[in-house]
Amino acid sequence: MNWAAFFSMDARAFYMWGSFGAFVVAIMLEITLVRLRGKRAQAEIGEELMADKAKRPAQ
Amino acid sequence: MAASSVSNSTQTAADTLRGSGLRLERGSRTIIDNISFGIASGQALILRGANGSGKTSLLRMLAGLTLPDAGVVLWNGEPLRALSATWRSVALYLGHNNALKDDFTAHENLADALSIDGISLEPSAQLEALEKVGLIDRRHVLARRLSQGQKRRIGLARLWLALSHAHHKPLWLLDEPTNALDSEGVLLFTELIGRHLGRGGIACIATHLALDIASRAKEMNLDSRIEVVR
Amino acid sequence: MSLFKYSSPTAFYPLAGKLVPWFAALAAIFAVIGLYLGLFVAPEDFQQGEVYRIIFIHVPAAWMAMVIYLAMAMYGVMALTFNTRLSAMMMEALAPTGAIFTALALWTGALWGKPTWGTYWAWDARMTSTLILLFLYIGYLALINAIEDKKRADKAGALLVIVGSVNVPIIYFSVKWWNTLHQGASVSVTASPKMAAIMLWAMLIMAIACWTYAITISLVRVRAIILERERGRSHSTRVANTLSATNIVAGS
Amino acid sequence: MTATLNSLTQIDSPVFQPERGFIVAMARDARLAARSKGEAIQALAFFVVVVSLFPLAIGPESALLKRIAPGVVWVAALLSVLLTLPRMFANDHADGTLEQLALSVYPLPTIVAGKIVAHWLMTGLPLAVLSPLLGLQFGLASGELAVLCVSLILGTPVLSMIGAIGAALTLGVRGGSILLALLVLPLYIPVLIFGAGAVEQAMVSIDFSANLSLLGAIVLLAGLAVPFAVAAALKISLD
Repeated sequence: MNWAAFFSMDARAFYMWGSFGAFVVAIMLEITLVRLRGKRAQAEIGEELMADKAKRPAQ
Repeated sequence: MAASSVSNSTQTAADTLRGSGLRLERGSRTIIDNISFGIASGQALILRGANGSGKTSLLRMLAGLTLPDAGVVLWNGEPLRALSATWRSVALYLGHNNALKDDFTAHENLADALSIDGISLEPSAQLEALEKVGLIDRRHVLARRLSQGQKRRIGLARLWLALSHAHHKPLWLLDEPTNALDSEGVLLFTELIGRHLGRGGIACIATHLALDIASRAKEMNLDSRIEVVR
Repeated sequence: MSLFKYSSPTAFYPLAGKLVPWFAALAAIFAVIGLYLGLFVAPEDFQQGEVYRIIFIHVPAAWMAMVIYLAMAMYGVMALTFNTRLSAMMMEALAPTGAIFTALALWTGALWGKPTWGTYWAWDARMTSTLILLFLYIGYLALINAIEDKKRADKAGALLVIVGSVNVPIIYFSVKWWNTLHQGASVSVTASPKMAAIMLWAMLIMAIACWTYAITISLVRVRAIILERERGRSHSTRVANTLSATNIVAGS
Repeated sequence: MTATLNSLTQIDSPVFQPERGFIVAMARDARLAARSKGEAIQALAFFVVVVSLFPLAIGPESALLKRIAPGVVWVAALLSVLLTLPRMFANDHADGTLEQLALSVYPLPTIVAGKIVAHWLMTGLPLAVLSPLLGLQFGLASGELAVLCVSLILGTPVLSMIGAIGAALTLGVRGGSILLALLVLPLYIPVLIFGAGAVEQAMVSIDFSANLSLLGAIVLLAGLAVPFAVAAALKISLD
């Protein structure tokens, strides 16, 4: 398996890996952003739960 | 004017307006939290409460403009949602703002409001209504140049005509109807609401004034209700 | 009917959590198989040589752009008719992924066009419709972010997407009409190369990979949206209460 | 005095004449527009100015101007209509009359249809009627000017209808007018393509009737569906 030939994609490496690269970058970016959004939402809800518990210790 | 003998409206079976478990949320704030009430023909529900306590939201909900998040509004046992077509011929809603076009004169605004409600009346009746509320000599003045009290009186003229019209709307939903009215205006309003209830109508009024129709009025303070729940 | 109980956000939240790893695994497996088939097994195209392999991500992305928009329209109909909050949240969860797939379809289409037809942008009917579809996505995202009241934003967005989805076929037809008017029917710019069976398989598997990926991401995003909608709610209606039962604070 | 009260004319219940809502709303908006003529004239002035900018920008040689004429006039018409869309509901929303319209005994779709037609009469139709005059600047022949006018007469109602959906959805939203453009312009594309395309085909003397009939079809379809969509959008915005 001649990796050099594979990556050159008969000299159109830029277009090939430009597309696949953009795809991978977009997917990775979206995954990280969504996870961050989830973490932030959980953190904020967690704080409010704590605040609620603190206000009414004896339930 | 002595209580006129105008009682040409056939006394329909007692209408009832009931709200059960009404709830409204705006974003994360709960505006109306589990409110229930019931009023029948000839009765008025006076909504008290500080600003932002949900008076306007409750009235808009009864008018069918705002959808409750929970609970249901019943007119003679029928849920409001199913009634939406006929509901608009049952309820007359006067909002916090005066619903007047600044580019129309007082008379034109009255005629416009009536035409929207599908009521076609002789101009003479409209003039009579304007005279009754003391706007007859200012009827050609653009609404833009009328004072707040005068604008409010156009609303009273609508109520006056609604009373005398054959298709009398049984339910009045009034949001601060007397604000910016002078004492004479308040007297006029009290007379109109008295006649409306006398004819078996129902009214739901958000106001901070003590209206002397206490005999037929139930009060609900929206503030206390909210405190109670929390 | 047990399924119906999952239409409430609080019941759906833990279910979505359980489904995410499964769909993520499926997406990864299909992606690996699809890429392997596409890049290593599929033969060279006699005309376009190697660069045609961009088709294995360009076509699935274009399909997903359309499928996600139609799925949003379907959720929109449910949001407006059944007034269920969850379907509106699913719409909001799907929209960014749909927009990204549309942008990727345009990007990969341009990069495929340059070596093959000499221009990055050839105003081809399909590509132009995809561009307009991107405008529709951007319109939806702009609308729901401009309206503060979430309830109104949901319903307004649902109505916009329903109106948009009715217009998509009309837009496609008018663009195709316009394209043939100006370029003549002879040049069908993106005539995809003759498809060997293996190529079709590779593209199909990549499409499934994109589809399962989209489900995974929108389930994760909808969970975040459910939590965001719970913030600040008065204690008695705190949905998080039930969520805290699934030790939300522990970040499960 | 009570005598006059009882002699009030008796009208049958409005519910049986839902279509009167169309007339009531249209007459109302027409009278309002007559009171503030400025708005309609502004849109017309904007249309004239924008169209006249292009020869200044591109140069006077008539061959090129003639080629781009349909596109320029049509895009200018699109943008002029776009400018007047927010006003369709915003004024009534601000002074509270929109709620009264929504609570009128007449069904909301008929009232909305009346408002859309009134809006078209105030903006779309004048643009279409004026367009042949502007086409002269671009050296269009009389036949082509006629097609331009007809295509705009057929197309501008759809601009008002789709625009009404956008205006209703963005009612009272901060920065609503730009958002409105973002929502509405993509949906205008088919009308733009068929409208401008008809004039271009007329210029190269190809049969343009197909484009015009497609425009006509869109007007009819939109005419049936759009009032209900706008009514739904208004109910959402007034919630």
